[in-house]
Amino acid sequence: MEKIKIVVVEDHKLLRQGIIKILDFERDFEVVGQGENGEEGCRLVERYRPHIVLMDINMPKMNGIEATKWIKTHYPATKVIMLTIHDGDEYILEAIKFGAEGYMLKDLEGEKIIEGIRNVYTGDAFIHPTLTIKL
Amino acid sequence: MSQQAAEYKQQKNIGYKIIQAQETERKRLAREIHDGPAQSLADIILNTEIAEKMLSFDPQKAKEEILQIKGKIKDTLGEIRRIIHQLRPMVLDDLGLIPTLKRYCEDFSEKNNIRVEFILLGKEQRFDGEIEVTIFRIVQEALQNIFKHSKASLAMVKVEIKHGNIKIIIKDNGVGFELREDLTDPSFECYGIIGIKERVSLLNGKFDIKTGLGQGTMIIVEIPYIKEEGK
Amino acid sequence: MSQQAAEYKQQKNIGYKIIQAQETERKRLAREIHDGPAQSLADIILNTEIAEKMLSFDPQKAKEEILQIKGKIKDTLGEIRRIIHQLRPMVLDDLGLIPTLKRYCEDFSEKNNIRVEFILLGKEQRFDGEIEVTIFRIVQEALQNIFKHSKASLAMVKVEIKHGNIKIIIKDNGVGFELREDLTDPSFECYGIIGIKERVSLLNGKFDIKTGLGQGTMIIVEIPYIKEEGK
Ligand SMILES: Nc1ncnc2c1ncn2[C@@H]1O[C@H](COP(=O)(O)OP(=O)(O)OP(=O)(O)O)[C@@H](O)[C@H]1O
Ligand SMILES: Nc1ncnc2c1ncn2[C@@H]1O[C@H](COP(=O)(O)OP(=O)(O)OP(=O)(O)O)[C@@H](O)[C@H]1O
Ligand SMILES: [K+]
Ligand SMILES: [Mg+2]
Ligand SMILES: [Mg+2]
Ligand SMILES: [Mg+2]
Repeated sequence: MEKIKIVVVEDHKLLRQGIIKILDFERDFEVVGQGENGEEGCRLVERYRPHIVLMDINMPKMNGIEATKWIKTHYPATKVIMLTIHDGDEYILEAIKFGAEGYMLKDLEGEKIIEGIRNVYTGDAFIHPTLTIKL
Repeated sequence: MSQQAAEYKQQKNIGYKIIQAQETERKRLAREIHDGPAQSLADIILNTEIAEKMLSFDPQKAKEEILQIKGKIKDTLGEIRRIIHQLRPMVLDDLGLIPTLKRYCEDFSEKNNIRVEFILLGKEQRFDGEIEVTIFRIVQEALQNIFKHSKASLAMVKVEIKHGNIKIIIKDNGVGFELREDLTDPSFECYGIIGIKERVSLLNGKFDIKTGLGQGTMIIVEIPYIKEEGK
Repeated sequence: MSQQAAEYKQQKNIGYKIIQAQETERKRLAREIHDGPAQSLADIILNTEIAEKMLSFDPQKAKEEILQIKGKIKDTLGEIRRIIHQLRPMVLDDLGLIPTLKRYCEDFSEKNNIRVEFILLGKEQRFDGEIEVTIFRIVQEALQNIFKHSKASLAMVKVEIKHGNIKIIIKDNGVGFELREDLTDPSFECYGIIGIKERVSLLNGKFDIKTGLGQGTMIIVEIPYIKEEGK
C-alpha cells in the first residue's frame, strides 16, 4: 500500500509535535518533513514532493498564504490543507481562491484531521465541518 | 485668546482623551481576559485532577472527564479568538481592508440584529497599513454608534476606490441627532466622533457628518492614497 | 511661525504618535495572544485526544498524558497572567501604586538581571486613579528603557511623598546618552520619553532628565496631588 506522504508546516513547536503524534497513529500516513515557516514549507515540498501539506497561516518569514501560492504554482499536484486558528470565512475564501484543497481549524478533532487528509488525498475538498461559508 | 491658542488647548485635550481611552481599553481588556480565559483555565486544571483520580478506579468516568476538558478548552480558545479579533483583526494584516470590513459588517449584522449592507465600488486592493487600520477603526466606531444610539434597523457601509481616493460612507436609518458644535469641542465627554475627525485629519483626509432628529445619520470620509504602479 | 503655531503642530504630532503607539500595542498584543496562549490551547486539545485514545489500551500512558495536559494548562495560564499583568496590573486598582511598583521592580529585577532598588519616602497612601496609572506607566517606560538601552547593572526607583507632591526618580548606572534637543521633537521616532513628558504635563507636573555618555541616566518627575482630609 502506498503511504500518504505528509509535510507539516507550523511555527508553534509543541503544536507541530502534537499534530505529528496524532498522524503517526495512522499506519498509512508518513510524515516526511516538518517546517516552521512558509519558506521551509516550500523547500520541503521541493525535496519530498509530498501528497499533502498541512499549512499554518500565521508564521514568521513567509506566511502560509504566500507559501501555498508558491506551492500551487510550482507543484500543483501537491495538495494543501490550511490548518489554522482563524475561523473567519474570508480566510477560507482566500484559501480556496489560490487553490488550497482543505481548510481546518486547529481545534479540530484528531479523527477529523485524519479524515480530512484522507478525503483530500482521494480528491475531495475538505472544509472544517463547523465552518459555513457565506458566498 | 487667539484662535491658535484655543486650538493648542484643544489638541492638548485630544492627547489627553486618547491616553485616557487607551488606559480604559487596557483595563477593560485585562479584566476581560482575567474573568474569561484565565478563570476558565483555572477551572479546567481542577478537571484534570479529577480525571487523574478517576483513572485507576473508574476509567469510564475518566473518559467523560477528558471529554469535558476537551470541550472546555475549545470554548476557551473561542473566547481567546474573540478577544484577539476585537483587539485587532489579524485578517486586516493578512488579507487587507476589504475582506476585514466585509466580515466585520456581517458579524455586526448577526450580533446586533441591524442589517448592514456592505458595498464596494472600485477594485479591491491593499493600501498602506496606516490607511487600512484607520478606515477600519472609523467603520468600527461608526457602527458602534449606530448600535448604541441610532435605533436603526438598517445601515450601509460603502467604500468607493477611485482616482487615488478612498471614500467611505456609513449611513443609518435611525433617530439621528441634533448636530451641536460642541461635538468637536474636546470638553465634550465623548471621544468617538472626535477620534474619527482626528484620525482622518492625520491622513490629510476629509470628514463630514450629516444628521438631524429623525433623519438618520451619515458619515462621509475621504482619504487619499498613493497608487502603486503595477499593483 | 509663531511659537504657538509651532506648539500646535507639535501637539498634533503627539496625537498622531499616541494613536500610532496604541495601534502598535494592539497589534503586538493580538499577535502575542495568538502566538502564545491560542496555539498552546490548540496543542492541549490534541493532547486530550491522545489521552482519550490511550485510555482503553494503556492507562499508564493515559495518566502521563493527563499530567502533561495539566502542566501545559498551568503554563498557558501563566502566559495569560503575564499578558494581563503587562496590560494593566490589577494590583494597581486593587491595592494601589506603591505595592504595584514594589512588585514591578522585583519582577523586573528577576527577569532582566538588573538589580532595581525600590525606595519609598513618606507615607504609603492611595492617590487619584489617574495619578497612579500615570506614575506606573512612567516607571514602566523608564525601566523598559533601562533594559533596552542602558547596559546598567543597577537601577533605582525612588518615590517621595511630601506636601501634596509626589516625586519619582528613576536612575541607572548604565551607558547614558547624549541628550539631544530632538528627543522631544515629535519628528523623532521614539515615543517613550515624549510620552512621559506628555503624560506628566497633562497632570500639571514637572519632568527632567539628566544623562550623558558614560554617566548613567536619571529621570525626575514631580506630580502634585490633592491631599484628602482624614485619608
Ligand atoms: N448613528 C448615530 N445615531 C444617533 N445618534 C448618534 C449616532 N452617532 C452618534 N450619535 C450621537 O452623538 C454623540 C457623540 O458620539 P460619539 O461617538 O462621539 O460618543 P459616544 O458614542 O457617546 O461615546 P464614545 O464613542 O466615546 O464611547 C452620541 O452620544 C450620540 O448622542
Ligand atoms: N536609560 C537609558 N540609558 C541609555 N539610553 C537611553 C535610556 N533611556 C533612553 N535612552 C536613549 O534615548 C532614546 C529615546 O528613548 P525613548 O524611550 O523615547 O525611545 P525608545 O525606547 O528608543 O523607543 P520606544 O520607547 O518608543 O519603544 C533611546 O533610543 C535611547 O537611545
Ligand atoms: K504513521
Ligand atoms: Mg502560527
Ligand atoms: Mg461612539
Ligand atoms: Mg523607550
